[in-house]
Amino acid sequence: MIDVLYFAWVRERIGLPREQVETRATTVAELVEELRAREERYALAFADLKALRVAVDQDLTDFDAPLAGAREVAFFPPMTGG
Amino acid sequence: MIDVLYFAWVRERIGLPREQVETRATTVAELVEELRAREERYALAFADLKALRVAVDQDLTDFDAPLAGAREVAFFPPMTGG
Amino acid sequence: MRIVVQEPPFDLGAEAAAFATGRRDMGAIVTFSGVVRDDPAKPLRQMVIEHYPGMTERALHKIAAEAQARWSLGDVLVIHRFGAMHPGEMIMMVATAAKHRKDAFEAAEYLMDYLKSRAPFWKKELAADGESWVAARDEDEDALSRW
Amino acid sequence: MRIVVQEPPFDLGAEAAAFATGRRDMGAIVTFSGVVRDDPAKPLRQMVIEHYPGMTERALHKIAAEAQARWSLGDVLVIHRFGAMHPGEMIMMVATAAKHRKDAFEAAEYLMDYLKSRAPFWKKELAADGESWVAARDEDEDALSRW
Repeated sequence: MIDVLYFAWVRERIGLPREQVETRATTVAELVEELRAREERYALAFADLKALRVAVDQDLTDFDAPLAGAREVAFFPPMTGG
Repeated sequence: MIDVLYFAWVRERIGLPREQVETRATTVAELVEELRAREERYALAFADLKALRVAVDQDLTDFDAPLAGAREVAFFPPMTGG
Repeated sequence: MRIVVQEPPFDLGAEAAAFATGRRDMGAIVTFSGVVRDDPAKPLRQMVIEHYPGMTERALHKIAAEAQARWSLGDVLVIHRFGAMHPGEMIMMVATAAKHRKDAFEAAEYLMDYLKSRAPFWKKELAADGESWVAARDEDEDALSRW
Repeated sequence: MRIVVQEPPFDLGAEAAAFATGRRDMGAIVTFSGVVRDDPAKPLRQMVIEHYPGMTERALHKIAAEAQARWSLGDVLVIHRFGAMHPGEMIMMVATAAKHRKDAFEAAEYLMDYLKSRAPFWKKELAADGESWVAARDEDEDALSRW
């Protein structure tokens, strides 16, 4: 089980801020494939990975990052703070 | 007649902050020559022109600047504000 | 180092004064503050900032620690708000103290550049004609390449 | 634009807050403040700043106007003290307001670089072992070449 979090328009498209996901994905990219296959709203949210960023256990990383031992994965658009 | 002002260590070496000078100098450099010839303390203050800056009528300028029409000439070391 | 992530407004004057007071060993203090800007052509009703609790503080600490490693700094302050705010309200501030102005300026610009595109905040603009997420600007990403 | 040359202390917090307040059209505010720094190896009793009344205000206006011509600025503030001050006291501050942070940062750095070596102020340090005029630093003169 892994906590999956969504922020900004990713959260709005998927329709929830976080959920627990039962997965056997070994990388972020594999997890994205599983999510995409779920429902149209996931497919839409993950349509363009170049428009998304990902953090594993609260550290920014890449889509090919391994998920071994990860407790929390977050998906969101590029940040716009400041 | 022209007002001549001195600041910082130039003022201290010459021993006064300002004086009125009767001069026929047509450039700052000529005025410096006249002042140097006056007394040892002037010669000392003006010993190294590279260590000095000059303003004519409150605008920074060079030692070869003309004095025609000038009311106020000031000599001082490089500025250290901020 | 002080990192604050909060919803309520902060007092720029009081924060700047407290940060600068009594720094006998630091000659240069730089502050940057960001204000919710209103475009007269497209009046803004509100700006809402979403963030990622936990990761936000972690990312800001990392950015501030990196600034302290790169420049000789006496102190670093970062305050960033989340939630709803109106045009004219202060969104965030950073402050740096250093012996020399070059370090204080560069570190503040570094903090801002990284905070803009590496700290998990997202801005949404609520205007009369609807709401929209602010898009990241290529130049903000490009700004990182100079460090 | 506001240029102030004065002997008494000023209130950085109040000045920064007043400068930043209600700038709905300006997203970025940068302040720089300079503090009398004390070197533990050579404790400073006092710093005395001499200036050239008349020319000082003129030079600061010229520098601020040049900054406004070069960058898109909403406002510029310069406050510089003269006379005697103790370690830890604020010597001066500049503030810039702009739509974008790059303009606000660059203009503040420009103001500081020019103010350092083109505004008629001279610093004298009074220490236990005597007094001495602060020498201009080559790097301050070199800093002008980037603009």
